[in-house]
Amino acid sequence: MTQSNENQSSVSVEKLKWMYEQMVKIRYYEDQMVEVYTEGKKPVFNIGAGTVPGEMHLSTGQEPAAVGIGAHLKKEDTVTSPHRPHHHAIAKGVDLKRMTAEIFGKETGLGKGKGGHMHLFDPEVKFACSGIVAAGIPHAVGAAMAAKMKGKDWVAVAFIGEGAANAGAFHESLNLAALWNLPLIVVVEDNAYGISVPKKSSTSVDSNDKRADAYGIAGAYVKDNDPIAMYLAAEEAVSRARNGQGPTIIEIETYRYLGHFQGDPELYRDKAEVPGLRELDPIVKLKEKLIEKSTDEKELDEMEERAKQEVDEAYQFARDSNFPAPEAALEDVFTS
Amino acid sequence: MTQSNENQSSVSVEKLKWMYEQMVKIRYYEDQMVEVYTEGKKPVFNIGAGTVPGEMHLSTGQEPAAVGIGAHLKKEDTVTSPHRPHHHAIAKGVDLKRMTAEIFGKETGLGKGKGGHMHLFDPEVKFACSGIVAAGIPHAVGAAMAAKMKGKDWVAVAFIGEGAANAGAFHESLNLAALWNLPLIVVVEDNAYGISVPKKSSTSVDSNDKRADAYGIAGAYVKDNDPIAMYLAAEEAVSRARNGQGPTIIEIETYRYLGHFQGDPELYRDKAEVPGLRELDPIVKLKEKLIEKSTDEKELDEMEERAKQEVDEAYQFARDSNFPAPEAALEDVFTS
Amino acid sequence: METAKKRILTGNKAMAEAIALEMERDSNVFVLGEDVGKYGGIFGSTQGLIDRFGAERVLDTPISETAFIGAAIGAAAEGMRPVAELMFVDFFGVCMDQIYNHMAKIPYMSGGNVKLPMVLMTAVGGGYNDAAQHSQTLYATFAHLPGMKVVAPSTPYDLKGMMISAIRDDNPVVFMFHKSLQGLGWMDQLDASVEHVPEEAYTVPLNKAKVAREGSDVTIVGIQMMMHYAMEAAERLSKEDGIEAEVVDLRSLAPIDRDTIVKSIKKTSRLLVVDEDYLSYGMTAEVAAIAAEHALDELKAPVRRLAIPDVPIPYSDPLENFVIPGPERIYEEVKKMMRS
Amino acid sequence: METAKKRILTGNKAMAEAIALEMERDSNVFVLGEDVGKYGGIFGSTQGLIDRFGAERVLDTPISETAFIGAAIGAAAEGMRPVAELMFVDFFGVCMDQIYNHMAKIPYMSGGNVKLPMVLMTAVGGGYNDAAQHSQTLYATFAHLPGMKVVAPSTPYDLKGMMISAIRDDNPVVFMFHKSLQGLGWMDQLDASVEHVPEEAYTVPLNKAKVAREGSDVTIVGIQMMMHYAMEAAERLSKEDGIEAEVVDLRSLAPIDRDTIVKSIKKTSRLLVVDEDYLSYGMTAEVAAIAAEHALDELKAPVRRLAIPDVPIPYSDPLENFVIPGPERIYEEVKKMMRS
Ligand SMILES: Cc1ncc(C[n+]2csc(CCOP(=O)(O)OP(=O)(O)O)c2C)c(N)n1
Ligand SMILES: Cc1ncc(C[n+]2csc(CCOP(=O)(O)OP(=O)(O)O)c2C)c(N)n1
Ligand SMILES: [Mg+2]
Ligand SMILES: [Mg+2]
Repeated sequence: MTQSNENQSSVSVEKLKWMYEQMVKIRYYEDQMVEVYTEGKKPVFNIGAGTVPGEMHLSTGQEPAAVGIGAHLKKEDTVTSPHRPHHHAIAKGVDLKRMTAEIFGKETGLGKGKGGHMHLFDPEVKFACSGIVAAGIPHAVGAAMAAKMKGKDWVAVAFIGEGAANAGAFHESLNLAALWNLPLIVVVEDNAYGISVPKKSSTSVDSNDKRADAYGIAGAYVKDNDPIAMYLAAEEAVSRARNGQGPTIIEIETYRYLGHFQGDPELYRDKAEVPGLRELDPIVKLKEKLIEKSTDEKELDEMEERAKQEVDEAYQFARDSNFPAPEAALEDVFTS
Repeated sequence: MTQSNENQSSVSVEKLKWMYEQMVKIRYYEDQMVEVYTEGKKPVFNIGAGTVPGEMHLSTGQEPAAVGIGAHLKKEDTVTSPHRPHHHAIAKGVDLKRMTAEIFGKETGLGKGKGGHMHLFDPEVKFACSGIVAAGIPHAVGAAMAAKMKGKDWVAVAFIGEGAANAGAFHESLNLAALWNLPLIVVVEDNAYGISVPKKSSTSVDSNDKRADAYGIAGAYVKDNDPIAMYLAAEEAVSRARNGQGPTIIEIETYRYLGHFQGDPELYRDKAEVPGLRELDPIVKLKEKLIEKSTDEKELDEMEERAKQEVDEAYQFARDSNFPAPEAALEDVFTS
Repeated sequence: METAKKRILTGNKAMAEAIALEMERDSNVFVLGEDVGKYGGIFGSTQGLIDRFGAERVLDTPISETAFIGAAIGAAAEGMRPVAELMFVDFFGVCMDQIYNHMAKIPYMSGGNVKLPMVLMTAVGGGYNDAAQHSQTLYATFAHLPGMKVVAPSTPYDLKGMMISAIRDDNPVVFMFHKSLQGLGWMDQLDASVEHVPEEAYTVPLNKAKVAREGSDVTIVGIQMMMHYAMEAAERLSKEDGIEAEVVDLRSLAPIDRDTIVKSIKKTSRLLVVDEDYLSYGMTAEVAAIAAEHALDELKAPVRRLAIPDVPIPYSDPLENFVIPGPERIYEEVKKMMRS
Repeated sequence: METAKKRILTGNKAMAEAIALEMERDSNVFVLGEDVGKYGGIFGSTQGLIDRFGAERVLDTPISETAFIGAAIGAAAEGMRPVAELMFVDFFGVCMDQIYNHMAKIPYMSGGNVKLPMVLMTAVGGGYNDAAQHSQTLYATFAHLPGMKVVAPSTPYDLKGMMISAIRDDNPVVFMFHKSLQGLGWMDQLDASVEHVPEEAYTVPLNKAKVAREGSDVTIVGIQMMMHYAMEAAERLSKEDGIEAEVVDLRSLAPIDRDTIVKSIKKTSRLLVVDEDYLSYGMTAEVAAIAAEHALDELKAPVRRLAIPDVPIPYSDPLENFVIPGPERIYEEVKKMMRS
């Protein structure tokens, strides 16, 4: 089912503001990362060089999925995320300093520099991500199981890309979660591509919410990268999950402004595509909506400032931190 | 969609006879196997002892699925089958002597004794099976791809149990086949159990034809273990595939008269269940139908005799054949 | 020892007893896998558990190894202590990503901040004509990949003690049990598969090999069935040839107990490694390499290795017997070695 | 040799050229995998192929490795000759069942009646901070399991010649190419990743190691990056210390070329094995075991092994550098060895 515009006005301004601030923070975080990532990679791009080496998958443009659902989650709820995790992490309240330090490979990082950008784990807010497509879904199933076994109303959200919905793990996990009636929500971010492969070349149905019937569960579709529609779809899904009514698949149409990873030549898509998408920017739209709802522009400015400052501090923290000692590589394989 | 009784009369008597003879052959083959399998396993059952050691999964009661579709297949069509393969093999026209010799571990076997009952390969009629649940589906996808690439109207049929429909390979294969519009048919034999686990404890939907929508393909459901309904569903599916109209999922409600494997204590099901199922026997019913259609009973007797004789000869061939030389174990890893 | 005090248990009952004790002790422990409920595990590893602990703690799963092993990971991250069963180790390929990229790596990638206290138990081994997809041990496949403890106990006593250790361990443990050592009524009845097992909970370390037989002339390193076959061969060598073989039961594949291996080689100066896994890049290679690194000067004869000769496991009896080492072959190898 | 005749190709172009030549030669050859079409393979292995051969023969797949590798198996059984790409070897766990229980075993289980002429190509290696799930080589994981030829060429010349051999081979071949040796514009630019490659089709055998540098004092066995690092170390040893190392480029992991290894050890009496895979149960173990079996008496010093020290590959630069052996460490190991 597609969220109609009628319900949109039911969302409180407080929630809209929260989403706005998070979106700004995510956007600014990723914008900074674009810059930082190129440090040390000029004049010749070299993936293994610079301040932040390795692959870098940014979520610029995909903020609505993360904040629309994040607005309904508490600390005890679990989020698993794939290779493109920053927006989910930020919306879940992951420690931004330690997250950034991890991406910088510093010893103060979430994983003491062992994990990196695709492997951010913050057990404090129950966030995890992974570089293997679709692999986080079963982990969310397990978190949902644990919640049920412990008699808690906690939910688990697995974020995946539309490409991941064709992996076996998707099917197995949803069948299991449906069967055991678990508080699981799978959010499919349809950003139109899996690396270079367009959705129509990877997916035999229009949208993955249509696959919900294959498990006898609920499905919802959010179009136009709309954070408010996402908020509403998530609201239903989360309350369904908390109330023991089982899993939901939500697919959201979203936009990938950047390449699959930084350095992607993007020869597979039209040069005009991204500028077109950027004109539909969800942050701009939400700001307009907030102003429409007579939010003080100054307040918005303050929110933006606060968000940016938090991000700036996180980057500074990362820069200021030390690299781990080389021999630390031998630690943490096993706990004792 | 479920096959209605109206179309049933459209099936030619010749086809009904073919199916009847095959079903008799399969039933008799499996009945003999029950006996042979216990040879050397008395007084104490020992899985590794006797004429035919190792696991043994028999298809007694599940004949309709195999013959209903087999009636539409030609030599060039591919069939992949799982750990319970005899009925599919027989209906596909696998060399019965060499198949039996393989099960006996003899050098005249299809695989020179290397494969065994779960690993029967007859490239002459394009039959293969496997002991890994759901793993044959992708192979059928590949055969279907090859047919398409070669410009042939050949189809590929993957038989699986209802338990296998919850494996990732099911989902990945159907999405791929749908996407590439391949001549694939997946037949789900719902015999109510995956080993000891009843369908309702493994599957989040009533029947797997309902999962067809998740791939935008056709689905059909055959109830009551009815070979004629299966024939009709298969007819549609095969013609769809041959005409470039893509894959189909057919689920058939079928009956497993025996344990999951021979030696299964079957403590997980009611003792009365199997006798009840046996009263609905599809072979008996088809015989009645043929007599109804004024088939000469003598002709039916002859068919039965012929089928049994073929089976007896196959077993005799297997018995008379030699075991491979031990050192032959080192051959056939690579072809040169 | 008084016979009256003996509790003769089969391997599978020793395992199930260990799990039951831990389920009683810690409500976070639960079991999931295919046919672990009413069926009690195809190889009896969970026998009786559902009756005692109910379907909420002993969960039959769909045939979805990626989902349920992945779910065990997710639950372990939340502080549960799942014991997941992969019915046959041969099926690892449908779920190895969860096992290896996640179960084994998350603790490390998180810098130790996420613990995964879970056991992945799985049946290994051939010898009963179950053919290429149901007869492997894959010892080295698991032991090669860091981040998991990988154990393979050879006796009911160790099955119980190491299962208890595995469940209590805060790290992921792959627990391989050998089908033939479960003492099941429908397989070969081996003496080695039954023995006295104490009633109470006890632990056996997950990182120590055991000298199963002392000897002075040659060291034979093996695990599970090959260790038992080595014992048989050793008895015959002693009786018929006056050769005293020292038999090392590796028990733990990862971490491997280098010290015990090296100590034994230094004592005997000869090494034969026997394995029910494939030869190349297998356990025999690792143990031989340890010898070449740490006991080279003590070796009086070239190291010998006996294992599945790099072929899939064939179905037919004469073929399978040819590829899986047995006591005879071990005996012969030692005799050849003593000559050189 | 005239410079004018040189065709300097990067590793990836050499590979893509090999595939193109075979696609031209045999209409049964086709390519499938993720991003092998317009993108040309994430590591350039299929660059330009879609433009020449079209989307019917160069197929972008969904992220469904089990389905498309399984489909390649099914198509190969029908006489097609698929070249399937598993983007990173690290993803093996989502599809290892198809690779190992089917691709590798069907020919054997069918008694040789089904042939599977297919290539599974996959990118291996770390060193560019791609962390634990994208940096492995997993050489031994594949080489341990029988039924597949497993090769890992180290030079553009071999990449082309071995790819042609692999496609023409009637057996399943796992073709591992090292990311750093593809000569890609966006990675480290290594001299080793570009060289003269003849235009025409030629083959390089899939079962022969190559002595990349002759020497008399010590044998260093390596493959791909470790072979190149060994060459660097060898030059330095020669210049600074007058030590002449013989460097063996293994090239083929399975079957392994025992003869070349043993011959070299017999010549030098010292062995160092270097590997970008995990230490235990790895290639270093297999090569060391071969030495202990076949050249024990010739060894003047304990065998040494250098490999990833049984930890997942960490992300951060100092950590990754610490665990992946480099020329320095190889140099030092040899120096230590020469002292003993
Ligand atoms: C099992 C597996 N296969 C392939 C990859 C390589 N890979 C990484 S991201 C990606 C595309 C993912 O597409 P999608 O799920 O749509 O997420 P997006 O990148 O668009 O956010 C691929 C193929 C992987 N990491 N894991
Ligand atoms: C990947 C995998 N998991 C588990 C098994 C063990 N196993 C063999 S048959 C079977 C049950 C299959 O059930 P179903 O698909 O319904 O087929 P049926 O036996 O009823 O014909 C199981 C779990 C296997 N062979 N492969
Ligand atoms: Mg996408
Ligand atoms: Mg079934």
